[in-house]
Amino acid sequence: MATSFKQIEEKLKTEAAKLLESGSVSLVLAYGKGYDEKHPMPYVAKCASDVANIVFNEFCTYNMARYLVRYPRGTKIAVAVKAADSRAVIQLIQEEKVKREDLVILGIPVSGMKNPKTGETIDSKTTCGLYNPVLYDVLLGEEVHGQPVVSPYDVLAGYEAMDKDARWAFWQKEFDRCIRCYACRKACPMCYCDPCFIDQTKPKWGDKSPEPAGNLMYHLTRFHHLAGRCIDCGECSRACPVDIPLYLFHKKVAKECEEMFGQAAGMSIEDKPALVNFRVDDSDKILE
Amino acid sequence: MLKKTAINKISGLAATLLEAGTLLAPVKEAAGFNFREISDPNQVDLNFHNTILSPKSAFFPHMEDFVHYQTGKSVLEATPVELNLKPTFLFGVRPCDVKSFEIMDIHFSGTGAVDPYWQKRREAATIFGYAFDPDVPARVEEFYQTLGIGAADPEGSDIFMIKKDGDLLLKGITPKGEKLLAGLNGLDKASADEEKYFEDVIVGGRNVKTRFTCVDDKSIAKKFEDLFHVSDFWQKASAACLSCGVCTFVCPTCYCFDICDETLFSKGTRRRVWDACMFTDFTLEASGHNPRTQVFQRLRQKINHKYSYHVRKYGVISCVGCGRCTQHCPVNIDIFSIVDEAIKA
Amino acid sequence: MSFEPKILGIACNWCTYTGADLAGTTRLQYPQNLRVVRVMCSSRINPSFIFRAFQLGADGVLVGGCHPGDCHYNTGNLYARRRLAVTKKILEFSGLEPGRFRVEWISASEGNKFAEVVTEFTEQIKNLGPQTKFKIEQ
Amino acid sequence: MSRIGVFVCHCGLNIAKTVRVSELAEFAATLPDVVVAKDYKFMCSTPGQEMIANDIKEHRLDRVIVTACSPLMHEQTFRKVLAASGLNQYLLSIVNIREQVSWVTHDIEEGTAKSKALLNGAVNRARLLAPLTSRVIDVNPDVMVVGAGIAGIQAALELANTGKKVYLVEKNSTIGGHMAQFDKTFPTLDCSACILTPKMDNVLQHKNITLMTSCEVTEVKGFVGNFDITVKQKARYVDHDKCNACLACTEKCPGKGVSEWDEGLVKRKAIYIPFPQAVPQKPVIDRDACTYFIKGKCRLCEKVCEQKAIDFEQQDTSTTVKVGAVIVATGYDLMDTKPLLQYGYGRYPGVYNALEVERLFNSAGPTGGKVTLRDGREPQAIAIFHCIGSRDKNNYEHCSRVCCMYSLKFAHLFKEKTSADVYQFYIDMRAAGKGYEEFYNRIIEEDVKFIRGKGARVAESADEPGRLIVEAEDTITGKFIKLPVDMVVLSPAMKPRADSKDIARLFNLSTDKYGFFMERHPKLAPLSTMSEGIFIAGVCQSPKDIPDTVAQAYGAAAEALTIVVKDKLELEATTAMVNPASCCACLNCVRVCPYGAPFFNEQKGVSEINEALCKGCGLCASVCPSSAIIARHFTNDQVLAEMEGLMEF
Repeated sequence: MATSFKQIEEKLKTEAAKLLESGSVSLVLAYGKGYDEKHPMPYVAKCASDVANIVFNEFCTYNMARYLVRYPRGTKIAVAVKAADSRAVIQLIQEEKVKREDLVILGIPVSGMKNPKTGETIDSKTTCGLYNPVLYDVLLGEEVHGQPVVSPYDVLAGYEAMDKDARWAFWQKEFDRCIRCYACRKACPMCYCDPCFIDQTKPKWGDKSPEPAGNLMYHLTRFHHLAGRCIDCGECSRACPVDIPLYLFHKKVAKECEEMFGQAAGMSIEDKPALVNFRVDDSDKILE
Repeated sequence: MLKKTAINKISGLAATLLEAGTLLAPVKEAAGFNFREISDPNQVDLNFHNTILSPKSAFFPHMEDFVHYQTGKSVLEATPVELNLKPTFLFGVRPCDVKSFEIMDIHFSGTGAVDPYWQKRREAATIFGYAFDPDVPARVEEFYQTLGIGAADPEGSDIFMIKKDGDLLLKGITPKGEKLLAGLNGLDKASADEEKYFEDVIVGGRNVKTRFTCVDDKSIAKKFEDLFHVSDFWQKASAACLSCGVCTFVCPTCYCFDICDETLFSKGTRRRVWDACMFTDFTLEASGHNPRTQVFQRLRQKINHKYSYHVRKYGVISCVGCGRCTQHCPVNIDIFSIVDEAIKA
Repeated sequence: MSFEPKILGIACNWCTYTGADLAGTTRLQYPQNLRVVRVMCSSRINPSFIFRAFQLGADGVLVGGCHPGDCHYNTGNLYARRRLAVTKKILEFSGLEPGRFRVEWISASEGNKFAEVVTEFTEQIKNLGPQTKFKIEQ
Repeated sequence: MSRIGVFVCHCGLNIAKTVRVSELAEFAATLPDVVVAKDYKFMCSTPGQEMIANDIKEHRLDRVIVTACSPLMHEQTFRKVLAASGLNQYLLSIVNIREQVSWVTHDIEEGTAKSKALLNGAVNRARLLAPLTSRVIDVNPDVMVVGAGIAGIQAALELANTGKKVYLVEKNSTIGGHMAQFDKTFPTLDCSACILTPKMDNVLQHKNITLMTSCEVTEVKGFVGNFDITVKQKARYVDHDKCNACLACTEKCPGKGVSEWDEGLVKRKAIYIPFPQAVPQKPVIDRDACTYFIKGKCRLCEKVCEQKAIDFEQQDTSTTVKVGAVIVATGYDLMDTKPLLQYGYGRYPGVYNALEVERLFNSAGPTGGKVTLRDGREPQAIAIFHCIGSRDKNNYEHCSRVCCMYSLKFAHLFKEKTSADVYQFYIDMRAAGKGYEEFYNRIIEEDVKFIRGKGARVAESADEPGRLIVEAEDTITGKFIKLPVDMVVLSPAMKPRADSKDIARLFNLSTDKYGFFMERHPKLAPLSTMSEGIFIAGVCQSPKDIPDTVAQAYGAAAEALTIVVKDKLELEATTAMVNPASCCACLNCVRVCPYGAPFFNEQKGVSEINEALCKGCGLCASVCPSSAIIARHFTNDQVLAEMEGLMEF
């Protein structure tokens, strides 16, 4: 029997209070009240009295790992993570953006989260689909038994089967809508570059204006920068105000990387990010 | 004179307008509704609450080309872009958005420095305002009423439209609107009952409830002035902020832009593109110095600009309560909740 | 007039560029559609170079590096292999014709291989026709 | 705005035959920023060079493009022209229209069109070229040699003989390495000690060699020409400055340790010298075997030492040595054959490994040079197994190269010293070396039995206790063989030292999958490594015999000399640098660099690049997601601009 949202919220509050009172962390990254029930917000609790504001419900989709890099190196942080979020934490540890010993990972085993914008249930179609955190110090509930039967890559089948011209037309239509608000990269826990390559003027990689060419350059390069690093939390797509299904492309790249390099992003802190690594016996077939 | 047409025959009206010029109207897209230039009258769809992007792009497009040039050639050989506009009909604009044009006018033409692109587009346009559906309550994100804007205020529109069951009632508000309306074929004359309904909706629109109670502009401005250095307040308010540009780009009153040169194969275009004060590089100076490196500084700037500086400088809040920023914020930051906090602080 | 594609080559200084020189020194003939950018190592190739090349109107892009294990910089091409493989997958999923991007390991002694690859690749691009998807129309 | 000069070379008819050179020059003149464009018969000739030099002055050129042959031919020539004209040499761009245009087409239309595109790309790139300066650094003239086996000894002696100061670091208490353990050397069968010990003595006596035994390198800082290397001197508990090598202590010592030199076949004292000819010939105390260290009392050695050289309080100490170059010659270990259960090594007393057998033959060895089994019997039948763990995909894929020959040597010595039947079980007989085939033929004639088949199994004989049964397939007859013997000799794979990965990390060397150090180029730079100023010699690079090892030692010494013979060293100018304003501290550069040039500056929170280590490959620039790394001379801007130029026409 899965732990209820309310129970998780209570446990989250208890743990947060304990950690903040003991001084073992200086902040807890969790969820707080928004302007209504259906719209909770990322929340940073900094003292025991903040804990009362913590909430957890099915709309708490945000990947709190996104906020880890905002604080100076060495800050002791407790972070509430769901399955994919924990993978982001692992990936950030791999990339040495945060240190394992500076973190208290509060794992949330959960299924049936809902997109606050659309109310749709979030599953392996738009995320990695895991229920239980991969890495945690405290698990705020019982593990959800039975992983999803559907692979997170099943959703790709239709797009992979498309004729290349149809696929091009599909993506053109999607990217054309892009307004370059950069919510995707800003919501992404792995996009911590400042400045982003696309903001550079020297070199100027692509046009700043929201035109097909610049949009294509921005998105394709971003997919490459996230190759082997994207942990498939789906935040980019949920953040997008014009509903570009970025998760599809990220999933495709993640799938290819997994097949080529035998390693999924954010599954083990021992791994090295796949694209800054190699094996002497990597096959040339991957280039075909 | 009040006229009417059946909403399911709206494509007829659209076709008429399309013949007379350029028509910009709500169109249903993957993510929701947006104002787009209409090529097929059937695209027009009034079955919307409000659009994702505000209609500001009708006058202040996301990209505006200024000059075409060739690299390596003299400046004198560059060709400025001239706007040759047909009459433009901006169709189905909600009252709060109509109000935004008035605020934007301050910046693009009201302070003496006239932006010719804005001006020309504005002059070419006839605005068809469209009351929020009186049968549908305001969305939780909306707070136009808080700022003194009614759900059916016709001011600022050339022609104002109200939905009544299956019909659309249209009334000329300005002489320009009246003249256009009189010349439009295919519209029926409305009944006296409908005339009364029209007026009732306008009055009723002023009583629509939104989340917050109305507060005086000046005292909000003062409050923010006092809060400027209370960084705790801003740190808290911005703790969740991702610093993306969604709120800015959907906002009807954000007018910041960047001017960039896009060149390829020695052909170049100097172009105006929307910018957002929430972007890290918005204030990046050529020296490399950036006065606003922190998220809280940027959010503080945004809110102060709208609710404090703007009031002090131009006497009006630069916000119309359309609620788009709240609705589309990836992390549900609610701008007026922050204002509310400030008032209580 | 028949279609004469524009092909961008990016070659590492130590192997493929030198191999291309050898093809010249031995007077091997191959089509003139390829224009080569010299970089020091195939690992220098930023994936965005490839995207940009197609946007600039390249009908095909050919990357040449040392054979794995023979990199002048020891391991550069081993990184390049992974990075370019991902680049290729991205191009393909975006809808670009798979045959337009190729990576070949050509050593400094393989002038004939260079000429063969260029000949064959040019032929392949001719068959694919002009690349219109990425190309920015002016 | 740049002022670009374009110089188009005809190269006689080499270019002019298939490229319309004057048309190319005219085309160049139409391109933005090109202020002068000329064509000339031979641009590399003296008049050609003078023309460029004059135009640089006359037209105040700040960029020069030479449209001619491959940059690999004449880039240096034209760089010198620029430098002599007061222009930074990196403001030159070469367009290769000979090797890559005129020589590969017969069609003048095609040739001219392609040349225009290439030239346009070069003009685009030239505008963005930046002047670069090489950094010049002082060079420390001293050299460190790590490992004092035959390779290290030879390299140290060579360098010392040229007058260079050498620090020879050895982790054991004596130098000599494996060669000191051998009895005879193949194929000449001369006595190993006879040829090695004079060299060991030379090392000790040489005024230019600082011998550092019982020492280990713990930290390497700096870069070519200027290494700061920290060396840990392990406590010996004997003050070697006071000790006069009377060795009275070793006689009295009651402690018992395992003799490494005798491969553990016998015991030695706790205070000991490894073998009689050890260098330095001064004892050390084995802490793990010393009665005092174990039980807290004894100190007999201290009592007998007239020099008062025993010092139980001695601690490990560290010193830092500054050198300009390093030779790593750390040698090898034999594979541990215990895990290969089928051969019974460690279980059956009759199974020996090759080094143990070397000691059995040696007159200074545990048996005084007599071949007897552990139970004192003389073996009647001996099987020698080749390729144990070598040429074996489950263990080490490589051939260990020396086993065939030393196995033949063993056979000869067995024949000489016993009346046993000797069987060789081999996969292939590899005798590639001067005199090796002849040696093989000689052994064949000595009534040694050769069975072409890998030794598969060793088992105890059920019938005759103490005897062993060896099993193999004779691949010539296809028969399965079972043979009773008394002794089995395993020739195990040579593998890198157990700590080779640590050494690699210290000196930033790369290793192959087993841990052998990687040379910079397998053919053309076999002794250099990817770390400038660090060289390798001997088996630490790959298995090899003594002649090859010694040859490498000479070579490595010469390589090291090429660095330390100079006072100053010019570093690459086309290095990478980090723009700290754009660095997002992802550390990708730190992770990928084969040379360890980028490092993370914790204080500033950004990566930085040690330009002395950078080779300019540009890998870091391409893995830098925020384009913070500038690969000088191949910057993102420059490459993008060139590409745009190439695709324009």
